[in-house]
Amino acid sequence: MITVRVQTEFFDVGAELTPLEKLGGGAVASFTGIARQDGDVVAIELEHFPGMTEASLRKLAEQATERWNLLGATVIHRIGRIEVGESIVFVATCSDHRAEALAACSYLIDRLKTDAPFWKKEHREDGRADWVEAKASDNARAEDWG
Amino acid sequence: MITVRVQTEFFDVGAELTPLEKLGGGAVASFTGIARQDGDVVAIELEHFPGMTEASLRKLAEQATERWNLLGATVIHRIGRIEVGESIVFVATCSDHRAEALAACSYLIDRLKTDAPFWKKEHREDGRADWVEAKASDNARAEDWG
Amino acid sequence: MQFVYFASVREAIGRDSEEFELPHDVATVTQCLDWLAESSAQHKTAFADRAKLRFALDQQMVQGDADISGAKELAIFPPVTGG
Amino acid sequence: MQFVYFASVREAIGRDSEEFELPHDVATVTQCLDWLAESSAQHKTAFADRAKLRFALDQQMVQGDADISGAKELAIFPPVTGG
Repeated sequence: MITVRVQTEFFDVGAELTPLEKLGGGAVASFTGIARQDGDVVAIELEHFPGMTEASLRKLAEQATERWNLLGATVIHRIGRIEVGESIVFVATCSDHRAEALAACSYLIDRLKTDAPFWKKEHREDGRADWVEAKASDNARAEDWG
Repeated sequence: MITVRVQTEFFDVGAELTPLEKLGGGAVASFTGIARQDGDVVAIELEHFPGMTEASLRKLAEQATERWNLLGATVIHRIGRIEVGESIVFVATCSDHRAEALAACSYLIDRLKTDAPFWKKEHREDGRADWVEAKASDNARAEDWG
Repeated sequence: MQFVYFASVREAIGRDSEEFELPHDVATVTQCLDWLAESSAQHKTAFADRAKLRFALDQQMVQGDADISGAKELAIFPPVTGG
Repeated sequence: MQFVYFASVREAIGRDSEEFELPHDVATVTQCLDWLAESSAQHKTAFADRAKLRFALDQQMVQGDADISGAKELAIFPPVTGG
Protein backbone atom coordinates (compact mmCIF):
# COMPACT_ATOMS: atom_id res chain seq x y z
CA MET A 1 0.00 0.00 0.00
CA ILE A 2 1.73 3.14 -1.21
CA THR A 3 0.35 6.59 -0.40
CA VAL A 4 1.99 9.70 -1.84
CA ARG A 5 0.62 13.21 -1.47
CA VAL A 6 1.85 16.75 -2.13
CA GLN A 7 -0.39 19.31 -0.46
CA THR A 8 -0.58 22.79 1.02
CA GLU A 9 -2.80 21.57 3.88
CA PHE A 10 -1.63 20.38 7.28
CA PHE A 11 -1.48 16.61 7.75
CA ASP A 12 -2.70 14.64 10.76
CA VAL A 13 0.07 12.23 11.76
CA GLY A 14 -2.25 10.03 13.81
CA ALA A 15 -4.73 9.71 10.96
CA GLU A 16 -1.92 8.86 8.53
CA LEU A 17 -0.47 6.17 10.81
CA THR A 18 -3.76 4.36 11.49
CA PRO A 19 -4.05 2.61 8.09
CA LEU A 20 -0.40 1.49 8.28
CA GLU A 21 -1.03 -0.01 11.73
CA LYS A 22 -3.83 -2.13 10.25
CA LEU A 23 -1.88 -3.85 7.48
CA GLY A 24 -1.00 -6.87 9.62
CA GLY A 25 2.68 -5.98 10.05
CA GLY A 26 4.38 -5.93 13.42
CA ALA A 27 6.26 -2.67 12.95
CA VAL A 28 5.36 0.87 11.92
CA ALA A 29 8.01 3.59 11.78
CA SER A 30 7.50 7.26 11.02
CA PHE A 31 9.43 10.45 10.55
CA THR A 32 8.08 14.01 10.65
CA GLY A 33 10.19 16.93 9.47
CA ILE A 34 9.32 20.28 11.05
CA ALA A 35 10.28 23.87 10.14
CA ARG A 36 12.77 24.38 12.92
CA GLN A 37 13.42 27.60 14.83
CA ASP A 38 16.71 28.73 13.33
CA GLY A 39 18.00 32.28 13.70
CA ASP A 40 15.61 34.89 12.33
CA VAL A 41 13.76 32.58 9.94
CA VAL A 42 10.01 33.01 10.41
CA ALA A 43 8.71 30.78 7.65
CA ILE A 44 9.82 28.66 4.74
CA GLU A 45 8.31 28.41 1.32
CA LEU A 46 8.31 25.20 -0.66
CA GLU A 47 8.23 25.17 -4.46
CA HIS A 48 7.99 21.93 -6.40
CA PHE A 49 7.72 20.46 -9.91
CA PRO A 50 4.11 19.30 -10.23
CA GLY A 51 3.78 15.85 -11.73
CA MET A 52 7.44 14.99 -11.43
CA THR A 53 7.31 15.40 -7.64
CA GLU A 54 4.59 12.82 -7.10
CA ALA A 55 6.24 10.40 -9.55
CA SER A 56 9.61 10.72 -7.82
CA LEU A 57 8.08 10.18 -4.36
CA ARG A 58 6.16 7.16 -5.62
CA LYS A 59 9.32 5.74 -7.15
CA LEU A 60 11.17 6.10 -3.82
CA ALA A 61 8.28 4.42 -1.99
CA GLU A 62 8.31 1.56 -4.52
CA GLN A 63 12.07 1.13 -4.18
CA ALA A 64 11.78 1.03 -0.37
CA THR A 65 8.86 -1.42 -0.56
CA GLU A 66 10.87 -3.82 -2.67
CA ARG A 67 14.14 -3.48 -0.77
CA TRP A 68 12.65 -3.95 2.71
CA ASN A 69 9.59 -6.02 1.87
CA LEU A 70 7.23 -3.34 3.19
CA LEU A 71 3.50 -3.83 3.64
CA GLY A 72 2.96 -0.09 3.30
CA ALA A 73 4.73 3.22 2.77
CA THR A 74 3.39 6.77 3.05
CA VAL A 75 5.08 9.97 1.92
CA ILE A 76 3.40 13.36 2.38
CA HIS A 77 5.12 16.65 1.57
CA ARG A 78 3.63 20.08 2.09
CA ILE A 79 4.22 22.94 -0.34
CA GLY A 80 3.66 26.70 -0.17
CA ARG A 81 4.34 28.83 2.88
CA ILE A 82 5.05 26.94 6.12
CA GLU A 83 5.49 28.85 9.38
CA VAL A 84 8.26 27.90 11.81
CA GLY A 85 6.96 25.10 14.05
CA GLU A 86 4.74 23.60 11.37
CA SER A 87 5.34 20.16 9.89
CA ILE A 88 6.77 19.95 6.36
CA VAL A 89 7.15 16.30 5.54
CA PHE A 90 5.91 12.94 6.82
CA VAL A 91 7.26 9.51 5.97
CA ALA A 92 5.96 6.24 7.41
CA THR A 93 6.50 2.56 6.74
CA CYS A 94 4.98 -0.75 7.81
CA SER A 95 6.84 -4.04 7.81
CA ASP A 96 6.72 -7.39 9.59
CA HIS A 97 9.81 -6.49 11.64
CA ARG A 98 11.23 -3.36 13.21
CA ALA A 99 14.63 -3.32 11.49
CA GLU A 100 13.02 -3.16 8.06
CA ALA A 101 10.44 -0.51 8.98
CA LEU A 102 13.06 1.75 10.59
CA ALA A 103 15.65 1.37 7.82
CA ALA A 104 13.06 2.04 5.11
CA CYS A 105 11.84 5.13 6.96
CA SER A 106 15.40 6.52 7.12
CA TYR A 107 15.95 5.65 3.46
CA LEU A 108 12.80 7.47 2.35
CA ILE A 109 13.59 10.74 4.10
CA ASP A 110 17.28 10.63 3.13
CA ARG A 111 16.55 9.97 -0.54
CA LEU A 112 13.62 12.41 -0.66
CA LYS A 113 16.08 15.17 0.31
CA THR A 114 18.19 14.60 -2.83
CA ASP A 115 15.83 12.99 -5.35
CA ALA A 116 12.51 14.82 -5.14
CA PRO A 117 12.11 18.18 -6.93
CA PHE A 118 11.38 20.52 -4.02
CA TRP A 119 13.07 23.85 -3.35
CA LYS A 120 13.00 25.68 -0.04
CA LYS A 121 13.15 29.41 0.51
CA GLU A 122 13.67 30.93 3.97
CA HIS A 123 11.70 34.04 4.90
CA ARG A 124 13.36 36.19 7.57
CA GLU A 125 12.10 38.67 10.14
CA ASP A 126 13.30 41.65 8.10
CA GLY A 127 11.41 40.50 5.02
CA ARG A 128 14.41 39.08 3.20
CA ALA A 129 14.00 35.67 1.60
CA ASP A 130 16.78 33.35 0.41
CA TRP A 131 16.83 30.03 -1.35
CA VAL A 132 18.31 27.31 0.83
CA GLU A 133 21.54 25.79 -0.47
CA ALA A 134 21.68 22.01 -0.87
CA LYS A 135 23.84 20.34 1.77
CA ALA A 136 26.77 18.09 0.92
CA SER A 137 25.93 16.05 4.04
CA ASP A 138 22.49 15.26 2.59
CA ASN A 139 24.07 13.98 -0.62
CA ALA A 140 26.49 11.85 1.38
CA ARG A 141 23.66 10.30 3.42
CA ALA A 142 21.59 9.59 0.31
CA GLU A 143 24.55 7.96 -1.42
CA ASP A 144 25.19 5.73 1.60
CA TRP A 145 22.02 3.85 0.69
CA GLY A 146 23.59 2.81 -2.62
CA MET B 1 11.22 16.04 28.02
CA ILE B 2 11.03 12.36 28.89
CA THR B 3 7.72 10.52 29.05
CA VAL B 4 7.57 6.89 30.19
CA ARG B 5 4.36 4.95 30.76
CA VAL B 6 3.40 1.33 31.37
CA GLN B 7 -0.32 0.79 30.93
CA THR B 8 -3.04 -1.70 30.04
CA GLU B 9 -4.93 0.93 28.03
CA PHE B 10 -4.58 1.60 24.32
CA PHE B 11 -2.42 4.57 23.37
CA ASP B 12 -3.19 7.23 20.76
CA VAL B 13 -0.13 7.62 18.56
CA GLY B 14 -1.22 11.00 17.20
CA ALA B 15 -1.82 12.39 20.70
CA GLU B 16 1.58 11.11 21.85
CA LEU B 17 3.41 12.67 18.90
CA THR B 18 1.86 16.13 19.21
CA PRO B 19 3.88 17.29 22.26
CA LEU B 20 7.12 16.05 20.66
CA GLU B 21 6.34 18.05 17.49
CA LYS B 22 6.07 21.20 19.60
CA LEU B 23 9.48 21.08 21.28
CA GLY B 24 11.15 23.25 18.63
CA GLY B 25 13.13 20.43 17.04
CA GLY B 26 13.17 19.78 13.30
CA ALA B 27 12.78 16.02 13.48
CA VAL B 28 10.39 13.60 15.19
CA ALA B 29 10.74 9.85 14.70
CA SER B 30 8.48 7.12 16.01
CA PHE B 31 8.16 3.38 16.15
CA THR B 32 5.05 1.35 16.97
CA GLY B 33 5.25 -2.37 17.68
CA ILE B 34 2.08 -4.33 16.93
CA ALA B 35 0.99 -7.87 17.87
CA ARG B 36 1.50 -9.44 14.47
CA GLN B 37 -0.60 -12.16 12.87
CA ASP B 38 1.66 -15.19 13.24
CA GLY B 39 0.39 -18.75 12.86
CA ASP B 40 -2.41 -19.58 15.29
CA VAL B 41 -1.56 -16.91 17.88
CA VAL B 42 -4.71 -15.00 18.83
CA ALA B 43 -3.35 -12.78 21.59
CA ILE B 44 -0.28 -12.08 23.63
CA GLU B 45 -0.02 -11.39 27.33
CA LEU B 46 2.57 -9.05 28.77
CA GLU B 47 3.87 -9.44 32.31
CA HIS B 48 6.29 -6.92 33.80
CA PHE B 49 8.20 -6.03 36.96
CA PRO B 50 6.37 -3.00 38.41
CA GLY B 51 8.71 -0.23 39.50
CA MET B 52 11.77 -1.67 37.81
CA THR B 53 10.10 -1.48 34.40
CA GLU B 54 9.45 2.26 34.54
CA ALA B 55 12.94 2.90 35.93
CA SER B 56 14.61 0.88 33.17
CA LEU B 57 12.59 2.62 30.44
CA ARG B 58 13.43 6.01 31.93
CA LYS B 59 17.11 5.09 32.05
CA LEU B 60 17.06 4.10 28.37
CA ALA B 61 15.33 7.38 27.48
CA GLU B 62 17.92 9.33 29.47
CA GLN B 63 20.79 7.49 27.77
CA ALA B 64 19.29 8.20 24.34
CA THR B 65 18.68 11.85 25.23
CA GLU B 66 22.31 12.33 26.20
CA ARG B 67 23.81 10.34 23.34
CA TRP B 68 21.78 12.03 20.56
CA ASN B 69 21.06 15.37 22.17
CA LEU B 70 17.30 14.80 22.10
CA LEU B 71 14.72 17.44 22.95
CA GLY B 72 12.26 14.73 23.91
CA ALA B 73 11.76 10.99 24.16
CA THR B 74 8.60 8.99 24.81
CA VAL B 75 8.32 5.30 25.64
CA ILE B 76 4.94 3.64 26.23
CA HIS B 77 4.51 -0.09 26.77
CA ARG B 78 1.24 -1.89 27.23
CA ILE B 79 0.83 -4.82 29.62
CA GLY B 80 -1.85 -7.47 30.12
CA ARG B 81 -3.70 -9.19 27.30
CA ILE B 82 -3.21 -7.72 23.83
CA GLU B 83 -5.15 -9.13 20.88
CA VAL B 84 -3.44 -9.71 17.54
CA GLY B 85 -3.54 -6.45 15.57
CA GLU B 86 -3.30 -4.23 18.65
CA SER B 87 -0.32 -2.03 19.41
CA ILE B 88 2.08 -3.13 22.14
CA VAL B 89 4.81 -0.54 22.32
CA PHE B 90 5.44 3.03 21.17
CA VAL B 91 8.75 4.86 21.07
CA ALA B 92 9.24 8.42 19.80
CA THR B 93 12.04 10.94 19.78
CA CYS B 94 12.51 14.61 18.94
CA SER B 95 15.80 16.13 17.87
CA ASP B 96 17.06 19.07 15.85
CA HIS B 97 18.05 16.81 12.98
CA ARG B 98 16.69 13.64 11.40
CA ALA B 99 19.74 11.40 11.80
CA GLU B 100 19.68 11.80 15.59
CA ALA B 101 15.92 11.34 15.95
CA LEU B 102 15.92 8.20 13.80
CA ALA B 103 19.00 6.63 15.42
CA ALA B 104 17.68 7.29 18.93
CA CYS B 105 14.31 5.78 18.02
CA SER B 106 16.02 2.58 16.77
CA TYR B 107 18.21 2.50 19.87
CA LEU B 108 15.24 2.79 22.24
CA ILE B 109 13.28 -0.08 20.72
CA ASP B 110 16.36 -2.30 20.31
CA ARG B 111 17.51 -1.77 23.90
CA LEU B 112 13.99 -2.00 25.34
CA LYS B 113 13.81 -5.54 23.91
CA THR B 114 16.79 -6.70 25.99
CA ASP B 115 16.90 -4.33 28.98
CA ALA B 116 13.33 -3.80 30.18
CA PRO B 117 11.69 -6.46 32.37
CA PHE B 118 8.75 -7.53 30.22
CA TRP B 119 7.78 -11.13 29.40
CA LYS B 120 5.49 -12.15 26.58
CA LYS B 121 3.20 -15.16 26.46
CA GLU B 122 1.47 -16.25 23.25
CA HIS B 123 -2.13 -17.48 23.47
CA ARG B 124 -3.14 -19.85 20.66
CA GLU B 125 -6.43 -20.78 19.02
CA ASP B 126 -6.59 -24.11 20.85
CA GLY B 127 -6.21 -22.45 24.25
CA ARG B 128 -2.53 -23.29 24.71
CA ALA B 129 -0.25 -20.52 25.92
CA ASP B 130 3.55 -20.46 25.77
CA TRP B 131 6.17 -18.04 26.98
CA VAL B 132 8.06 -16.47 24.10
CA GLU B 133 11.78 -17.33 23.99
CA ALA B 134 14.24 -14.44 23.87
CA LYS B 135 15.86 -14.06 20.44
CA ALA B 136 19.62 -14.11 19.94
CA SER B 137 19.12 -11.61 17.09
CA ASP B 138 17.59 -9.12 19.56
CA ASN B 139 20.64 -9.41 21.81
CA ALA B 140 22.96 -8.90 18.86
CA ARG B 141 21.08 -5.75 17.77
CA ALA B 142 21.09 -4.34 21.30
CA GLU B 143 24.81 -5.00 21.66
CA ASP B 144 25.53 -3.25 18.35
CA TRP B 145 24.68 0.03 20.10
CA GLY B 146 27.60 -0.47 22.51
CA MET C 1 15.51 -11.51 51.84
CA GLN C 2 12.53 -11.00 49.53
CA PHE C 3 12.52 -13.19 46.43
CA VAL C 4 10.32 -12.25 43.47
CA TYR C 5 9.67 -14.40 40.43
CA PHE C 6 8.37 -13.58 36.98
CA ALA C 7 7.00 -15.37 33.93
CA SER C 8 8.05 -19.05 33.57
CA VAL C 9 10.01 -18.94 36.85
CA ARG C 10 6.93 -17.66 38.69
CA GLU C 11 4.79 -20.40 37.13
CA ALA C 12 7.32 -23.16 37.89
CA ILE C 13 7.60 -22.13 41.55
CA GLY C 14 3.89 -21.46 41.85
CA ARG C 15 4.14 -18.10 43.58
CA ASP C 16 4.97 -14.43 42.88
CA SER C 17 7.26 -13.89 45.83
CA GLU C 18 8.43 -15.30 49.13
CA GLU C 19 10.70 -14.27 51.99
CA PHE C 20 13.58 -16.29 53.44
CA GLU C 21 16.26 -15.64 56.02
CA LEU C 22 19.44 -16.77 54.31
CA PRO C 23 22.37 -18.53 56.01
CA HIS C 24 25.39 -16.25 56.43
CA ASP C 25 27.51 -18.26 53.98
CA VAL C 26 25.16 -17.40 51.09
CA ALA C 27 27.00 -14.46 49.54
CA THR C 28 26.20 -14.32 45.82
CA VAL C 29 23.17 -14.61 43.56
CA THR C 30 24.30 -18.05 42.38
CA GLN C 31 24.66 -19.24 45.99
CA CYS C 32 21.09 -17.97 46.63
CA LEU C 33 19.86 -20.13 43.77
CA ASP C 34 21.76 -23.17 45.04
CA TRP C 35 20.21 -22.68 48.47
CA LEU C 36 16.68 -21.95 47.19
CA ALA C 37 16.80 -24.98 44.85
CA GLU C 38 16.85 -27.18 47.95
CA SER C 39 13.64 -25.69 49.36
CA SER C 40 11.28 -27.58 47.03
CA ALA C 41 11.09 -29.71 43.89
CA GLN C 42 9.47 -26.72 42.16
CA HIS C 43 12.40 -24.47 43.00
CA LYS C 44 14.83 -27.12 41.78
CA THR C 45 12.98 -27.39 38.46
CA ALA C 46 12.66 -23.61 38.08
CA PHE C 47 16.41 -23.12 38.57
CA ALA C 48 17.60 -26.21 36.65
CA ASP C 49 18.75 -24.37 33.53
CA ARG C 50 20.87 -21.54 34.90
CA ALA C 51 21.72 -20.21 31.43
CA LYS C 52 18.03 -19.31 31.06
CA LEU C 53 17.87 -17.22 34.24
CA ARG C 54 18.38 -13.51 34.74
CA PHE C 55 18.57 -11.56 38.00
CA ALA C 56 17.79 -8.15 39.43
CA LEU C 57 19.12 -7.21 42.86
CA ASP C 58 17.06 -4.37 44.35
CA GLN C 59 15.78 -3.78 40.79
CA GLN C 60 19.21 -3.55 39.16
CA MET C 61 20.14 -6.20 36.59
CA VAL C 62 23.12 -8.24 37.88
CA GLN C 63 25.11 -11.35 36.98
CA GLY C 64 25.14 -14.57 38.99
CA ASP C 65 28.39 -13.65 40.73
CA ALA C 66 26.93 -10.43 42.21
CA ASP C 67 27.37 -9.93 45.96
CA ILE C 68 23.97 -9.92 47.70
CA SER C 69 25.10 -8.33 50.95
CA GLY C 70 22.83 -5.44 51.96
CA ALA C 71 20.28 -6.22 49.26
CA LYS C 72 16.62 -6.46 50.23
CA GLU C 73 15.18 -8.09 47.12
CA LEU C 74 16.35 -10.60 44.52
CA ALA C 75 14.22 -11.01 41.39
CA ILE C 76 14.68 -14.17 39.33
CA PHE C 77 13.23 -14.45 35.84
CA PRO C 78 13.86 -15.72 32.30
CA PRO C 79 15.44 -13.48 29.62
CA VAL C 80 13.12 -10.54 28.89
CA THR C 81 10.92 -10.52 25.77
CA GLY C 82 9.15 -7.17 25.71
CA GLY C 83 8.70 -4.75 22.85
CA MET D 1 11.05 22.33 -26.96
CA GLN D 2 9.41 23.43 -23.72
CA PHE D 3 11.79 24.80 -21.08
CA VAL D 4 10.67 24.98 -17.45
CA TYR D 5 12.52 26.71 -14.65
CA PHE D 6 12.31 26.41 -10.88
CA ALA D 7 13.44 28.26 -7.77
CA SER D 8 16.49 30.53 -8.25
CA VAL D 9 16.70 29.68 -11.96
CA ARG D 10 13.07 30.71 -12.44
CA GLU D 11 13.66 33.95 -10.57
CA ALA D 12 16.88 34.77 -12.50
CA ILE D 13 15.21 34.24 -15.87
CA GLY D 14 12.00 35.90 -14.75
CA ARG D 15 9.60 33.29 -16.06
CA ASP D 16 8.29 29.78 -15.27
CA SER D 17 8.58 28.38 -18.75
CA GLU D 18 9.10 29.21 -22.41
CA GLU D 19 9.16 27.41 -25.74
CA PHE D 20 11.94 27.51 -28.35
CA GLU D 21 12.60 25.72 -31.60
CA LEU D 22 16.19 24.55 -31.30
CA PRO D 23 18.75 24.43 -34.10
CA HIS D 24 19.46 20.88 -35.29
CA ASP D 25 23.03 20.91 -34.00
CA VAL D 26 21.84 21.28 -30.37
CA ALA D 27 21.96 17.65 -29.26
CA THR D 28 22.62 17.56 -25.50
CA VAL D 29 21.37 19.30 -22.35
CA THR D 30 24.64 21.22 -22.06
CA GLN D 31 24.34 22.41 -25.67
CA CYS D 32 20.77 23.58 -24.87
CA LEU D 33 22.15 25.67 -22.03
CA ASP D 34 24.89 27.13 -24.24
CA TRP D 35 22.28 28.07 -26.82
CA LEU D 36 19.73 29.42 -24.29
CA ALA D 37 22.42 31.48 -22.53
CA GLU D 38 22.67 33.60 -25.68
CA SER D 39 18.96 34.46 -25.67
CA SER D 40 19.18 37.10 -22.89
CA ALA D 41 21.40 38.51 -20.16
CA GLN D 42 19.04 36.86 -17.62
CA HIS D 43 19.56 33.43 -19.18
CA LYS D 44 23.32 33.97 -19.23
CA THR D 45 23.29 34.87 -15.52
CA ALA D 46 20.97 32.00 -14.59
CA PHE D 47 23.23 29.47 -16.32
CA ALA D 48 26.58 31.00 -15.31
CA ASP D 49 27.43 28.44 -12.61
CA ARG D 50 26.81 25.12 -14.31
CA ALA D 51 27.86 23.12 -11.23
CA LYS D 52 24.77 24.53 -9.47
CA LEU D 53 22.32 23.37 -12.12
CA ARG D 54 20.33 20.14 -12.34
CA PHE D 55 18.16 18.90 -15.21
CA ALA D 56 15.09 16.81 -15.86
CA LEU D 57 14.28 15.68 -19.38
CA ASP D 58 10.59 14.81 -19.69
CA GLN D 59 10.57 14.67 -15.86
CA GLN D 60 13.50 12.26 -15.55
CA MET D 61 16.64 13.51 -13.83
CA VAL D 62 19.56 13.56 -16.32
CA GLN D 63 23.15 14.74 -16.53
CA GLY D 64 24.37 17.54 -18.80
CA ASP D 65 25.58 15.10 -21.46
CA ALA D 66 22.11 13.58 -21.92
CA ASP D 67 20.82 13.37 -25.50
CA ILE D 68 17.73 15.57 -25.94
CA SER D 69 16.46 14.02 -29.15
CA GLY D 70 12.77 13.17 -28.95
CA ALA D 71 12.33 15.00 -25.62
CA LYS D 72 9.45 17.47 -25.26
CA GLU D 73 10.46 19.25 -22.06
CA LEU D 74 13.70 20.24 -20.36
CA ALA D 75 13.49 21.44 -16.75
CA ILE D 76 16.40 23.44 -15.36
CA PHE D 77 16.75 24.08 -11.63
CA PRO D 78 19.19 24.28 -8.72
CA PRO D 79 19.95 21.23 -6.53
CA VAL D 80 16.80 20.17 -4.69
CA THR D 81 16.27 21.08 -1.01
CA GLY D 82 13.03 19.42 0.08
CA GLY D 83 12.29 17.43 3.21
